[in-house]
Amino acid sequence: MVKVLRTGVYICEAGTGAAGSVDLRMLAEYARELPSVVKVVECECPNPDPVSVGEQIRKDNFDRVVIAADSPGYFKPAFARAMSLAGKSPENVVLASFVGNGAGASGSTERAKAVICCAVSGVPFGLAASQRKKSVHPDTLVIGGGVGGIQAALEIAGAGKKVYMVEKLGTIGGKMAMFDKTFPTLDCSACILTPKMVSVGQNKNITLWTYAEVEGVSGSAGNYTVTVRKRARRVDEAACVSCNACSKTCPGEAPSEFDAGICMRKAIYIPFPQAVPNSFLIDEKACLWVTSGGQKCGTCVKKCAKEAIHLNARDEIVEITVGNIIVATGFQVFDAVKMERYGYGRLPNVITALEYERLTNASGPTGGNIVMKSLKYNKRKKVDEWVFGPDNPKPKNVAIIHCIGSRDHNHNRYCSRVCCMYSLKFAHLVREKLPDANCYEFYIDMRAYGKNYEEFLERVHEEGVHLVRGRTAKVEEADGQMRLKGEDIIGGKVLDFPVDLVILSVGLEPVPESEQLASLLGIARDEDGWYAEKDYNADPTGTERGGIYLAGVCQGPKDIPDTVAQASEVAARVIRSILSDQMQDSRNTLSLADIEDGLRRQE
Amino acid sequence: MAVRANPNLLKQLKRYGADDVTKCFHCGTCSATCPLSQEPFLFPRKSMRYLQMGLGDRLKGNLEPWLCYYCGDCSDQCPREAQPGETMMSMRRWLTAKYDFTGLSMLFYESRTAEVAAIIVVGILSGIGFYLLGALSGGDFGSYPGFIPGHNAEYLTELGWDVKSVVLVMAVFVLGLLGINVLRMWWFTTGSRKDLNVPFDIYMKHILLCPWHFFTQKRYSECDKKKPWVVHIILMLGFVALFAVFLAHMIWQDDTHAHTYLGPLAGVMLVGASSFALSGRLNKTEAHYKYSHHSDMNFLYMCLFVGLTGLAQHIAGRIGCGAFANFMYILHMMGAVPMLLIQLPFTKWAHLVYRPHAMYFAAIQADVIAGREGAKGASAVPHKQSA
Amino acid sequence: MTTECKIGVYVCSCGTNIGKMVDCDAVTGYTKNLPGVAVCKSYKYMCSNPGQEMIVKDIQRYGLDRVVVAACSPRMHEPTFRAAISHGGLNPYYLEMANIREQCSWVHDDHQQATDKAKALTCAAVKRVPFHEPFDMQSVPMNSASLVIGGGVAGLTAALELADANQPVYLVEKDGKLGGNLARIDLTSPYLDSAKDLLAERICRVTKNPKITVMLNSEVESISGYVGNFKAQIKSNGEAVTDIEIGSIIVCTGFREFDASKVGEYGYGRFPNVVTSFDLEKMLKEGRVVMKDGKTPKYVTIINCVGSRSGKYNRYCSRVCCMTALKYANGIKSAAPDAFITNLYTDMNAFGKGCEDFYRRSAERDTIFMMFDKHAPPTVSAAGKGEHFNMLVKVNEILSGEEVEIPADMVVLMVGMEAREDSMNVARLVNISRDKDGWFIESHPKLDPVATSTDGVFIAGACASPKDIPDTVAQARATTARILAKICQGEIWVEPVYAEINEDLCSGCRVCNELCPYSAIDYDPVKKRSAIISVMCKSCGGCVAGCPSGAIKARHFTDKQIFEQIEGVLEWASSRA
Amino acid sequence: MGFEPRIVGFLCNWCSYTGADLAGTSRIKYQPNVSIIRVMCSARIDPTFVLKALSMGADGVVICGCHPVDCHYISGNYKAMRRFPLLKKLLKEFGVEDERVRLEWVSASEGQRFSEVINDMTDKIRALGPSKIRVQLDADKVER
Amino acid sequence: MDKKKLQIALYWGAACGGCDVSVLDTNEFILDIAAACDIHMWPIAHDGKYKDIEALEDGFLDLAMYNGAVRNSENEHIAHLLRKKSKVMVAYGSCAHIGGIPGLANTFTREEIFESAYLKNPSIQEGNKTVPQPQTEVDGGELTIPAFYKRVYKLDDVVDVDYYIPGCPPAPEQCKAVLSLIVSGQPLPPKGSVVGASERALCEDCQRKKDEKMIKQFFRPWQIIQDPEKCLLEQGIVCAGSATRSGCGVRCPDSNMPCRGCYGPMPNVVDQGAKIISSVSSIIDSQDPEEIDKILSGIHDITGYAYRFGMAGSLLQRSVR
Repeated sequence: MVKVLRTGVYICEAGTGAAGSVDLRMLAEYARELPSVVKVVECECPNPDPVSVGEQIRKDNFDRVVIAADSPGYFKPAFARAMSLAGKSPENVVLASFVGNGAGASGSTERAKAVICCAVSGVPFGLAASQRKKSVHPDTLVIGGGVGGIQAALEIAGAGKKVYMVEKLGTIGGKMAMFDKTFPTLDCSACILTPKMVSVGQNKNITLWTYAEVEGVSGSAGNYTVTVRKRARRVDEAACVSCNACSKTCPGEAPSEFDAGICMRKAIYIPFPQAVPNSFLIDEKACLWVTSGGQKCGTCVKKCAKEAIHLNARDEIVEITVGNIIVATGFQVFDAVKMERYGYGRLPNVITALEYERLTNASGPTGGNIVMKSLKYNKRKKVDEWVFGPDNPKPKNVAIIHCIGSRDHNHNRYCSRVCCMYSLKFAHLVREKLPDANCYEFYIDMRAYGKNYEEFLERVHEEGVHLVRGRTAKVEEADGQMRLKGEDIIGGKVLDFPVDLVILSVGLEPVPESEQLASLLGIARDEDGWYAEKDYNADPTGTERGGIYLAGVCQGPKDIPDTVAQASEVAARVIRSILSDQMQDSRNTLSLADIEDGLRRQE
Repeated sequence: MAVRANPNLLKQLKRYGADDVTKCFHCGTCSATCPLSQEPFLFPRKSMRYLQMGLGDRLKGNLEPWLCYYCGDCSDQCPREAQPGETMMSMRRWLTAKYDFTGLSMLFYESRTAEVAAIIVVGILSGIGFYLLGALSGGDFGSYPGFIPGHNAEYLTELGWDVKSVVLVMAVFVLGLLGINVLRMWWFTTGSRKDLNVPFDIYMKHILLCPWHFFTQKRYSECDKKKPWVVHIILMLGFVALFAVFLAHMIWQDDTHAHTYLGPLAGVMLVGASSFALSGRLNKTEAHYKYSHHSDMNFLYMCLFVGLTGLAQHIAGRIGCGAFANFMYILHMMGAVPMLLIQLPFTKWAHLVYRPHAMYFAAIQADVIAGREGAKGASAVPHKQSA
Repeated sequence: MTTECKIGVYVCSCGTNIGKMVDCDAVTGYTKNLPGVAVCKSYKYMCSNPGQEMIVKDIQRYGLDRVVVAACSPRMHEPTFRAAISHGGLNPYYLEMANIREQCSWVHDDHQQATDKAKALTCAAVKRVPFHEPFDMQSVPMNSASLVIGGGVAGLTAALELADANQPVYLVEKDGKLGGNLARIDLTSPYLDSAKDLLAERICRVTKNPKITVMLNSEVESISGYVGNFKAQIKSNGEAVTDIEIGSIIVCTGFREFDASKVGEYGYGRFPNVVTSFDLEKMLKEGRVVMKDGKTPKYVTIINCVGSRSGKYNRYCSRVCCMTALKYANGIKSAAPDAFITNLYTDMNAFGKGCEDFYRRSAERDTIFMMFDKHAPPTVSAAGKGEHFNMLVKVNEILSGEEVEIPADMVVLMVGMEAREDSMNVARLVNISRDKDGWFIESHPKLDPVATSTDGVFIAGACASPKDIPDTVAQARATTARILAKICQGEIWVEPVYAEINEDLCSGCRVCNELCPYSAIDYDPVKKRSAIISVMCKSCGGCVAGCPSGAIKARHFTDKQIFEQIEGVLEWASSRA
Repeated sequence: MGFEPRIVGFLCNWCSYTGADLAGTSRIKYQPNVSIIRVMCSARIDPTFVLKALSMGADGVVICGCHPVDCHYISGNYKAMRRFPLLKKLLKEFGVEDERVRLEWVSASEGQRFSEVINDMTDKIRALGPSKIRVQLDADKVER
Repeated sequence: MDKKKLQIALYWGAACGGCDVSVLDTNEFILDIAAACDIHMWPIAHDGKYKDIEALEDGFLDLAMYNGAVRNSENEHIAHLLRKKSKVMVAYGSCAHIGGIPGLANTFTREEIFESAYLKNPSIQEGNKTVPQPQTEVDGGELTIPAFYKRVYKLDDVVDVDYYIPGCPPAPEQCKAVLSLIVSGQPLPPKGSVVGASERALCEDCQRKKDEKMIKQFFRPWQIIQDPEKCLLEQGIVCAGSATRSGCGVRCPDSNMPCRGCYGPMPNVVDQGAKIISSVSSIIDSQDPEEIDKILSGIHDITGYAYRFGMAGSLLQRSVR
């Protein structure tokens, strides 16, 4: 016969930030009724003293202690010490973590009760909180056509299963397609990505809808009905041969999204030459025909020998049924205008990381020459504009400033994880392409944590890049010369020196649509706006909702290998569910009674 | 020379208001943002570093906290909400306590009760004193300004008391205290530093900086934000004006001009500036008003109190409410004396002495260092780390 | 051979894309007379339906057995035309494309020269195509069982993932219990969740799952075969040998910790109260954060990057230590609330979700962080007599520029991760490579981080490079994606374009063996011949060019085909000369 | 018309051929003297191909592969990198001018670079004049 | 003459004579040949005159074995003559097969060779500028010597060849085997075949142990003490064995010398030298261009390694300088 362990439950109020919605009083009442619980202690101290807690344990003769809190791990060592001081086994300190087990959101008191219940029974929450199995529709929807989405779609299609891929823009490829080189190997982004893009386009198991958006989701795990709006490209994808005849005469212009806005594209355009689908589309905001209500222009139609252009095409709404949904919506970069002191948007030669990627990319508007902007007369608008040109003067001093919008409580608190390394890559490219230029990196912590990253850091350092610890404070212009002010912490100086080109290593942010999509899908977002995973350690790509998974940066900043690994992971889970034709239902539908049931089954 | 890290300094400084300093992760934004932070005095980051690590000696010999006027830009821009501006403020409080050899300053700063109690005790004592002074000199509590000592000086002289000598005793006491503390400050920051070895002529060269900074607060005006400077200078000029009124009253016995015009003006300045600052602090309107130590609040309350009672005394006197004017006068003195005896030498107000001296010493140090290092380029380029 | 072929040549003018610069009629006129050409036509859009139908009809009408399409890049439309001729009844590999758009009409501006070049390219295709051979997609069976080497969190996760998909798994663990390095850990960073719960759940599910055969105290003795068809011998408890057949192998052998006693300056082993992170983990778990004399430490210094980011030891960053150090700072704060905790770091790697917050929270709890240059690490020495603490840590603190002495009762060394001492054996066993630090090398560091150059062998977790738990779990599951995909297909399909060794010509010199990055070349020591495992070949052709005996053939890129192409592009030119 | 060199290009499928295609899609002009033969990887390029092209009358041969570390096949380009210097040594013995045979790294995004390589090579060979190999081999048959 | 006997002729072109000796080296088998054949010409053993051959009917000879390369007009003349008079023409030995050692002269022009042999040679008396001329006027008459060609040809460059027997010289056993076959009257292999050699490379017969190959440094044979059990290439010695037909009996590697490639390229190989450089450089163990260059600097005289025997038979055949 197993000895009943006298259990003391400590409900700690301190640090109950996110779970402020948990009713601690009700929780205490509930806990008191649980078997083997001899006492519930409500503990307010943020730093309980092990000695006094130990005395209490000895007094009450607890054999086991359950710490229930938002993040009870903060108190665990104190309790372990208290147990050992009281002569009890420190092994018997059990954590009941609200946040770790999904009791951070609303309706959390019930969940918190379940968490305590599991902890008191000594059963991991994940085991008890298992859901009913449901059968699975074999098709899958992938939202987002960046490298994460591509990887996931190809893996699933490789298993012979049908995949729908919905991409917001006119081409798949995402941000990675814009990059020049990838760190730390410096291999060319296009070389490794475009073959995958082409495979997506050619795979018969993948239905690719670009320029499309998810408009509605209904149903439940294993069987979701999704409404997709296929926005009118106005150019027939199948017929277009990307001959470029149409865009030559097109009068409409807009900043090129693919070139991060550093040059213009036409209203009828192909995002980039290797776009998949390799077809033009019309930007209705810039198209004269559309904006004039069909009154003006329309020259492109005449130019198209394949008669592929249908200016009056309409959006199409399609409805599909899928068993699994993979969210791989990626990120947008921080809007550097918000940090006024760096002068982005005001000073022409302060540019963001993505702009630099295009600037240094051989297929970018300057053919890969790193140059400064110069004033050029725009005939159409009849104004002087600051633009990049392949033959513009080259900068002599280039400053790269890390952590723009990241690690900053005024903006995004989190670290964007990739900026240090991409900044080092930028510096390397500066040194490589402009051997005479000085290149400065201003950083706070150099986060070179991945495989071969540290080696890359040292290589860049050896190449003569000045690594300056200290994020700079401001960029100012006087007499046509930009000056940068910052502290060189290790050198013990305040710097004030001339720079010609400033690259802001902007952080990663959730895409603006993420809020809407989260509510469509019924999944949670964390306080920074990233989609919330089900369990940080155990289930970094799952959501509380069954059959909906996260891949890549939409769950939190990530570099390419980590994104790809996650994408393969979710693909694995999708294939698994289809193969076994069963999947767990959404966890957020579990009631306390369900979990108590589950506990009984475990025992 | 190696220095020893000390965990207690941080604990101590927390009592002076440095609550957030551990949040700082040293990105350098603050030092570079600050227009006042120039070589060889780079702050606030480095001072914060000393504080985090508990390098008390480094901090004690540090002039940098005084070079900061707390415009709050650094706190606004700090990515970690480590409140560098407030930390500098705390360090000024701590330094004031350190300079004070009596230990009273430390007591007042570390204990709100102690400061309040001291103010109340001195206030009550001085209230009783001034009442007695007025009453004993035969002043009629209903007549104004007749009740006020000095308006019937003859009687006092007969008593063997001279108001001037009372004032003189007080002044010697306060100035003596401050003088000793300034000397201590000099010793901590400049005198004891063997590496400096300042020649006498450099001391003379910059001596005028002290009054210059005292009166103009020129340096405050160099902050990017100008409003705090304006508020501060109004407050400061209010005190100067009051002091002028006082001097005029005491030395030249000229009551009419000073009292009629300058007094009310000073009162209005004082009341205006201090109530602006107080409301700012209560509503936490600006970065430098977000965090208030009890010494800040006490000082502002006292300023407001002294200003308001002074004004009330004046107006009441004008409209002929003599008793009320005299009552206000007593209250006024109950505020003014503790300010002079407690806050001026020991707490918040002491900065009026330390800050100009800090500018002075800083100029001396900068001069010495610049002279030693020769013509070092002004616009520094980042140094290169060892690979 | 040439004369036997009936070649159909189709020149696309791609609207005006080609036609504007290249005189397509001149190209057809020239091509028509080349030997073997049965029909030659020009059309506006070959890729359009009518264009494709034209080819299909011609195949039947003229009895064509080879087709050349001179149009855009084969990267664009080769699949299209392959499908078309296959529809017409020809083997899809009987097609050859001449790229006269991207590499001709679009890049030149002289009509005559562009037309000449188009002729040359078409001629090359016409000369090459008779030597094309027919191929069919090939397949080998896929054994649905998998072998997971290593029973840590990665191994458990991977095994569960496969078993939940109803596939048999053999989980081989060297130790007597499951859990690996994670079993030594109490709390996880940055949310301080219980590692025990995480592991207990997994171990429980693994042991209960009938699809998983757990083999404790076991090691893989030998492995042979190739993707989908491996055979392995498992030795359990030092003797019993089990033979298993599996289709895939997942290697998750994890890491070992750096040996802190290598770093003399830190006095590990010399001072009793210098402990490693793993020692402290145990102390925290057992609730005895005390010094050797039983007293509670008043000063604790945590030193990061022990053995990592170092010129002397390991160059790389171990990725998890910073957050683990913060975990310890919080743990010590909790267990010994009065302790003064300093953390000496080089760069604070708080890059993961929630990590930056954790860093700040730790700072708010009065952990004092001091930064040192990674090339000038701190030193630990005994405290002087009469001091109230027992050690002094000296560090050149670079944020203040001061030499700082830190009193310490306990020093915690955050030891980095290293490749396991047996990683070389494992690498040999499963035929994968290791980098200079001993970590297993992935197939592609960016786009294929869990596959290896050997098909069917996957790596997950910290055996490939230091990794935290979420990344390990993600990788572990990721490995199963391709395994499950192949199981779904039931067999492994191989592109027929691969290299093959002509056994009659191979003399077993073994020059090619090292040339294959995918270990697809297998040497048979008995027959003294090398052979290519076609399923593993990725058709780069490196071995073909390297084979001194000319015994290796690159299917669809044979020497002969390329010689013909060379002659083709030059023939037209030389006839002009 | 003056001398127009005939250049044979061997391009790897994943980087350089794609890069050459990109030059096309980007309409970057270059001289029409190069004819491209696609191979899967620069490792496939047997020195025999180069000799064959020269003996068939090519005035120049250019081999293009992925930049080091970029190889689609992990290390194929290193094989080309190793073979090339030995081939060049051999060609020197045969009296083939240095400019006639080149190894260049061209990535999939370097359409511009590809065109520059071709233009540069064409210009240099044009200045050098026609290759004598084919002419002499033909002449050798007639005149001993 | 017994018509039943095979009518054969052997000729020695631009060669060292080793090939002729190799036929002698079949020892007592030579008696069987003599019994089975009528030998019309065999410079080392039988005194046949050109005019005797010229006198034969076309196609009279059953077999002509030509050894040596074609260096001068006399070589070519006899090659044509023998071709005309014989049913089967065999290129015997490396020189006839692929140019052989004489072929290496194709690295130089005729003028360079003359200069070196007749003008700059230390044995030439100072001032002597005598250079051989095809025609020389002597006492009103004209003397001719065979014209020295501007390059060396292999035999099939000038005449149609039916079979090739490679080797420098061909191994006597191989010679014996081929001759036995012909004498036996069994059906002959298809025209153009290489006979008397294996279809596989020398490594097939080489008994040294072979492993995976990665080379960090190249050596010449005398620079290291060899491991007699281990593949020479693995030891850094450039051995052409893997690119060369076997059939020689592994004479060189068995004597601790690397194979030089005299048996010529493998059946599928167009250019033996290209294959040698391709394979040898493929297995260099480095990814760093500078290190690769350093390693390659250990290979001296690349032409000598790649084309010791095969230059005239290679794709480029000759230097174009």
